[in-house]
Amino acid sequence: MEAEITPRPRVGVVKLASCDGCQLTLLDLEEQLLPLTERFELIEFPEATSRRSSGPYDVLLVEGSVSTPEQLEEIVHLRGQTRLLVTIGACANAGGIQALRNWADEPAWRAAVYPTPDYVASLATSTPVAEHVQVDAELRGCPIDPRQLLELLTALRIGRRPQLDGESVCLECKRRGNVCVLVAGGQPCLGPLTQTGCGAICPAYGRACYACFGPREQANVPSLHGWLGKELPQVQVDRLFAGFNAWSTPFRDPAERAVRHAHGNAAEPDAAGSGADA
Amino acid sequence: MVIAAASSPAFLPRGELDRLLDLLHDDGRTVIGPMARDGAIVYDEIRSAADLPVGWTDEQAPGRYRLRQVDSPRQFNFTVGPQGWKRFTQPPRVPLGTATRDGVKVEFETATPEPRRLAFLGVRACEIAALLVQDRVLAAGPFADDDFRARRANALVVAMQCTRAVSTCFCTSMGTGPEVTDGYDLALTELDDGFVIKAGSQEGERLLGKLAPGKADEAQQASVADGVAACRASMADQGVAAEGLPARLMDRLDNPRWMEVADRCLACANCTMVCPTCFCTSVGNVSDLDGAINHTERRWDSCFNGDFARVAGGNFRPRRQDRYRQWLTHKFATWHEQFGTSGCVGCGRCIAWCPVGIDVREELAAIAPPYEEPAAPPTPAPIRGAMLDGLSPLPMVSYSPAVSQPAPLRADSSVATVRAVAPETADTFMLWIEPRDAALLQASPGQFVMVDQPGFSPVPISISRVADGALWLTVRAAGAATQAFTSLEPGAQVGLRGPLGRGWPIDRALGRDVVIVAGGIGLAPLRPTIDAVLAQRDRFGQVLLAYGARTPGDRLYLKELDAWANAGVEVAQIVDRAGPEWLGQVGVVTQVLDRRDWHGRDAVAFVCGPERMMQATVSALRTAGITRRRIFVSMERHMDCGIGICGHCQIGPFFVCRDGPVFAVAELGDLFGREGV
Amino acid sequence: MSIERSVATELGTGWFGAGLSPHALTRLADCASTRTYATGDVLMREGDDTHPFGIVSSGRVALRLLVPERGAITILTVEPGDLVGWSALVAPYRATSTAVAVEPTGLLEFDVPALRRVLREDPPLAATVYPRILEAVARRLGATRHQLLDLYTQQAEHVPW
Amino acid sequence: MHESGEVDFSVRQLTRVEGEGRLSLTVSGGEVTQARLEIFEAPRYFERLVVGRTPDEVIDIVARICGICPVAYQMSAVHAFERLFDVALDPEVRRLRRLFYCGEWIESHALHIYLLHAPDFLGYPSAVELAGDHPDVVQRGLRLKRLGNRIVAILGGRPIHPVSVRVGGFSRAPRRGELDELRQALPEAIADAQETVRWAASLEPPTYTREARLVALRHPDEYPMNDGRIVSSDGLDIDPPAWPDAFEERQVPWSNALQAVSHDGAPYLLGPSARVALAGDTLHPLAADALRATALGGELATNVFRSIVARSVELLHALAEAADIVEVYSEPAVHLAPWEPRAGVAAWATEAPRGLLFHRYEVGDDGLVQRAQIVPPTSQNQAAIEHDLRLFAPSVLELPHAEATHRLEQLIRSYDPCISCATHFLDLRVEGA
Repeated sequence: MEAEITPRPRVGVVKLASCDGCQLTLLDLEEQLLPLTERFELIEFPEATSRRSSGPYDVLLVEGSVSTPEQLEEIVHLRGQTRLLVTIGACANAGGIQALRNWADEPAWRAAVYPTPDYVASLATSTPVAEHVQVDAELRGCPIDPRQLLELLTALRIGRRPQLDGESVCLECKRRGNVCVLVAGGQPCLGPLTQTGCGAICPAYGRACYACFGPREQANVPSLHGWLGKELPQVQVDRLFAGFNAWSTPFRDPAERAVRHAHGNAAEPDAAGSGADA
Repeated sequence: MVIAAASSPAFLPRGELDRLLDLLHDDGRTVIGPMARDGAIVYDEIRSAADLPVGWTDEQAPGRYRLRQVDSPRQFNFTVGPQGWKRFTQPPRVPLGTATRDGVKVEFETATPEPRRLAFLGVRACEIAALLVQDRVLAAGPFADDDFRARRANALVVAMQCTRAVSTCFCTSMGTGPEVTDGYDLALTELDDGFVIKAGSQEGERLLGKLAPGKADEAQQASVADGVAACRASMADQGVAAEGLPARLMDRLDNPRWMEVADRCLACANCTMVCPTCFCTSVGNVSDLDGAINHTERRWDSCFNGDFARVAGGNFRPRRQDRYRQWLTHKFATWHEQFGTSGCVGCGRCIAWCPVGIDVREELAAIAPPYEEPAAPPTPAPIRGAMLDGLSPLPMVSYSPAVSQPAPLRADSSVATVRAVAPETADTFMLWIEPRDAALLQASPGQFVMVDQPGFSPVPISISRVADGALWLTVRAAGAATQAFTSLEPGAQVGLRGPLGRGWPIDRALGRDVVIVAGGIGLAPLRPTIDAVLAQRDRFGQVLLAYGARTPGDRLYLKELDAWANAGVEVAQIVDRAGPEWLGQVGVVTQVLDRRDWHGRDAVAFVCGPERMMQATVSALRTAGITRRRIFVSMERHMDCGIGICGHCQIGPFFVCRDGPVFAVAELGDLFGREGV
Repeated sequence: MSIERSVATELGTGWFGAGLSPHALTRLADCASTRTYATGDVLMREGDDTHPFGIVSSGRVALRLLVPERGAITILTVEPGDLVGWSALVAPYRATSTAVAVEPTGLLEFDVPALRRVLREDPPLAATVYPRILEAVARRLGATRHQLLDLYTQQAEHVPW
Repeated sequence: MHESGEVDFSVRQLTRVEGEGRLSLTVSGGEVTQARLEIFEAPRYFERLVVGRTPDEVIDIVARICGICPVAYQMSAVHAFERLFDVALDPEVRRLRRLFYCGEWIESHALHIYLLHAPDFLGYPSAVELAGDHPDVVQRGLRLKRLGNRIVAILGGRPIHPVSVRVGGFSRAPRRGELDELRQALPEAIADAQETVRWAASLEPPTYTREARLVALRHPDEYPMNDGRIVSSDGLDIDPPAWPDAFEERQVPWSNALQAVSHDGAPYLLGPSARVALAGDTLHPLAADALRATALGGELATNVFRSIVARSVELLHALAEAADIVEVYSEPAVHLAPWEPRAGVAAWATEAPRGLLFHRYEVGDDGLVQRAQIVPPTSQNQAAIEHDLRLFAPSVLELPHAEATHRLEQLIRSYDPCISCATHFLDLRVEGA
């Protein structure tokens, strides 16, 4: 009923460097999908429709990190086309797993993957959207959580503040009745440092949280790092942070140590690389 | 009867434990008991004794918990696991109700609890203590939680005395164990070949009668005594100096150790989640796409969360050290004042399940060690009802302390209709609403209401006047919910809950000079006092209203300010800054009080405004001769949900929404104006 | 004679003169005179090298600063009993703001050169007068600090839409 | 009709595929002189990202290569490592792995059939508009897709980038009761899938036939997913780790994705059509019957536009097999088998929804990956797509521009290309003789 009387916000969904998983989450809303299209006008969503629009948008959902010169131009242009810009997922929020290259010698990496590196245009870094343009809201996760996506759209429609908690994963883990995999299992779990929203999936499935929702407010990385370091070698603890949110400020130091340890910092002799080893 | 039975324990052979379970099942009870799962002892449904964790035992240390198989027939050969019985008495998620909106119409439907009949099997002494603490917190007084009451009433307690302790146990020092003394229906103690069992209630008696076990012989009773004694002895060196701890702790609010522990604390909230007495909650909204149907649920929250203390006036505990201090001081100190007991039962869960092994026993020893002889007297904690001292009561508006000011725990708003909305200043507006239930008009000055729009979190708003069948609310459009008020049309419905809280003690001001100091929108909750004074002006002495605002344009109730001046109130207005067109005073509100003198005069002061303004005002008033017991402040900016037990609005021993928002400065003691409390 | 006495009496009644010895009161009165300003009269302008110093006995004086584009902003008003022009006694003796009478205002005004001389010559007197001036200035400072905090503004929570 | 010389057709970015690509096609005097599928994937260097990581970390990382088929990446990787480390899987775990893969096939195939591909045949810009006229069709697709997601979520915690796959099994195996939901939903879903096959077969494809070299896994007694040997329509039959012996990757200037071809440079075709053609005899009886009923058996391999039928048949197969698995499922004795890392080469290939997915890792003594090679199905299909475009283009050049480009897009979509890459255009440029 509301759907008719209020004008439908014009929504765009675009991607930069990413796996498409976060925008797929929109299609994964399944039974909500068609009701949503009655209330929001999907004017740009290349993965789902051939109907196109270059804006202007009321809301633009941006997936993926900025990792090529074209993407840098594109995101600046898109910011000008939209009233609200919402980044969805670890790539857009924190640079994604591909941000590990930010500490490595990118040309060497390119050479290692591509026999003829010159064919490939790429920035030396993979960076969050917010490092380049203003971001109005972000959905965390690798991938984002469908309930949070729905809450964001609902809040947008009702005009309330989206209920996206900043608490640690531990609260939801305990509410679910999981047994702590860190205290009882000795697994190196990042849940205490990680922003909630996933529903504490990993501990519920018997494994340690790997922080795919990124660091929560005031994440006390040094403390947990030090504690885990009592049982594990430092490089192993560092590697925990070299994941899908490695480039997020609180995780940077350990992540950088991990990358440098794994790759050194110069082009390696074997860099002619696996791409060509057939 | 109970006594007799308790004094003559019986013996239940291990093989017959199922008979007890069958009895409980026959009573239509679901039995919840210990199970070994995912590397820990958890509480879950027990269908038969076979489900019990035979031969499992636990090892616990700060930040570490391990289960180990040992060659033993025992089924309860362990201490407490991660989960308390809180899980079943105050579940992680409880549906509160449904708020629906259809055009301008709204409806609120409150969920009614229908708990299962449960039997808790294997409740340890410390856990019984925790249940009794919950009773005081959630079931005692007018702020009782119906959901908790119902669940608790439906749960039978089968206790299990401890005959072994782990390194994290400290029940002995908290005086809660290992002996099971009360609060149980049946109490068992495990021996290798069975259980010594006794009844502790009529229901326990009845069950024991049906079970008809043989009498426990001397040897069996002796080994129970020995086992429990050995358990107690093993905890000798791992306790807390609980004697006088509350005063010591409140005396050490500035100990640098708070910062040191904050460097280790992850603020992950695990300690509060596993704590069997931590009760803080938050209310969440799940709305359909149109915000037409909104389900509200209450879920476990924690004072360690960054936004936990984000209330009407902002975030009052932004730093980790503030949050850790809040938790520890509440648990071990202010809890006593609030509920007449410690919040800690010594189960040690917060120690074992802290991901970085922070040990409260160590922190307490470092932060609040026993005083060196000669004992330095701790500064007395704030006195309840201090505000009444030195003020002879005169009957008029009955001034009611919090406890006789019941507020519902459930978010059951009643419907009210918007009569009008009108802008008051650039960022504030007036909202007139008519409650369907006239009882909501019975508000005393200084009280507030929760205004509830389906799909939004309810907003606490001080009542700025009650007149011609409507509540007059002055609202600052600061957030999404308040912003949404501005678009309400006359005739639109909202939810309303209240009036809540303790208002201004106007009756204490009868026959005395009255000093009213308001800052900015702080004038709103004070307007009813001015109305009340003017209603019988002759019964008060001199009345001064000192009103400070940011600029002339930010002043509320312009016309009324003049009217009051003409009606016998000295109205002194002062603004922070103004253009040349303003000929009135410029400066801070305290300048109005400078060089005034109430020494030897019988005066009472009512103050409301931003914290810093209230602090400056209070010191100015004290300089001018009004004592802290006669200066009343409204901490309305601390208010959040008005549920009375969620914990968000807590200041020291007070929940602002039910003990306040109005306090005598003497009540707040040195918590008034302190950072991060 | 009678004028001086009335001046001395007036001095004695306000907080500034309260507790001063008769000797002190007379010496101060000797270099003080009453004066009235009409609404709108300017007592001093920001930066004036010589300007009056006195005690407001009635009315109200607004202290203003000129802010480009925003015009004259009143940052403080001086009420009866308060000092105006204290900068006349403190180097560099330059007016720190523009003072305008916003009501018909009575001022117990000192002959500044004379007052400075008296204070120089009579250390005991100076020792009782300066603390009073300091108190007034300190009170202004306190007030200004609170104004700086801009207490009554509350930033709205960030809602992206 | 283009006597006026150079005529420039262009349509905006290729849509309704996962990721984006550009095609440039040059025709001179009616001759297609160039047909390129240009993939401008912003390189994410996964082969480097996994260097210095443990096998379990690799499983989490490679899933992020593709949000549509993360399970496939986890499966190829986990099987490669388990083979190198000689991990003996509990038979129930092996079944769970198949159920897991079924879930992804269902979700991915339903997504492509109903939301991406069907609008081509029925003439709509997207499933949203399609739903306007044929709500029942789209609802059926969403129901099927949802069930696929549920299967992956129940086993792996969430449908995208599930978390439970570990070397040695799963970090957690579902209790039998947790599969009840599936037991109840599957029968209706199977009926939906049977209807899907009938409906897909009724969609009129453009007429276009060609013989292609088909490659797929083949297993004697199960439809190819995680296990079997690599076979081809021209007699190839090798162990998956031997993939490099038969194929190679080459780089072309116009694509950020390496193209895989036979050593002789010949393109080959992967995916549902190839699997049905090479392993149709191992289809679930229900799927085999449905396929027979369409009487399109042969055409599936020769008309790429018919891939939607092959995909539907596999959708039905996955649901039917899932139903069989949940029926007999009991919790595995060991859901996570112990293992010791060992230096050597871990290589395996599994059947992603879009075709053969080959992984190869060189593991050091420390158990960490030193080098990696990942060959996704789409990079193997690229050459075949270009080959098809070359053959198909002439037949559409005389059509109205919109129709011509639509046909070309449809041809590419028929491959269900999965190219997580940056935004570019499909340009159709025709130069007169």
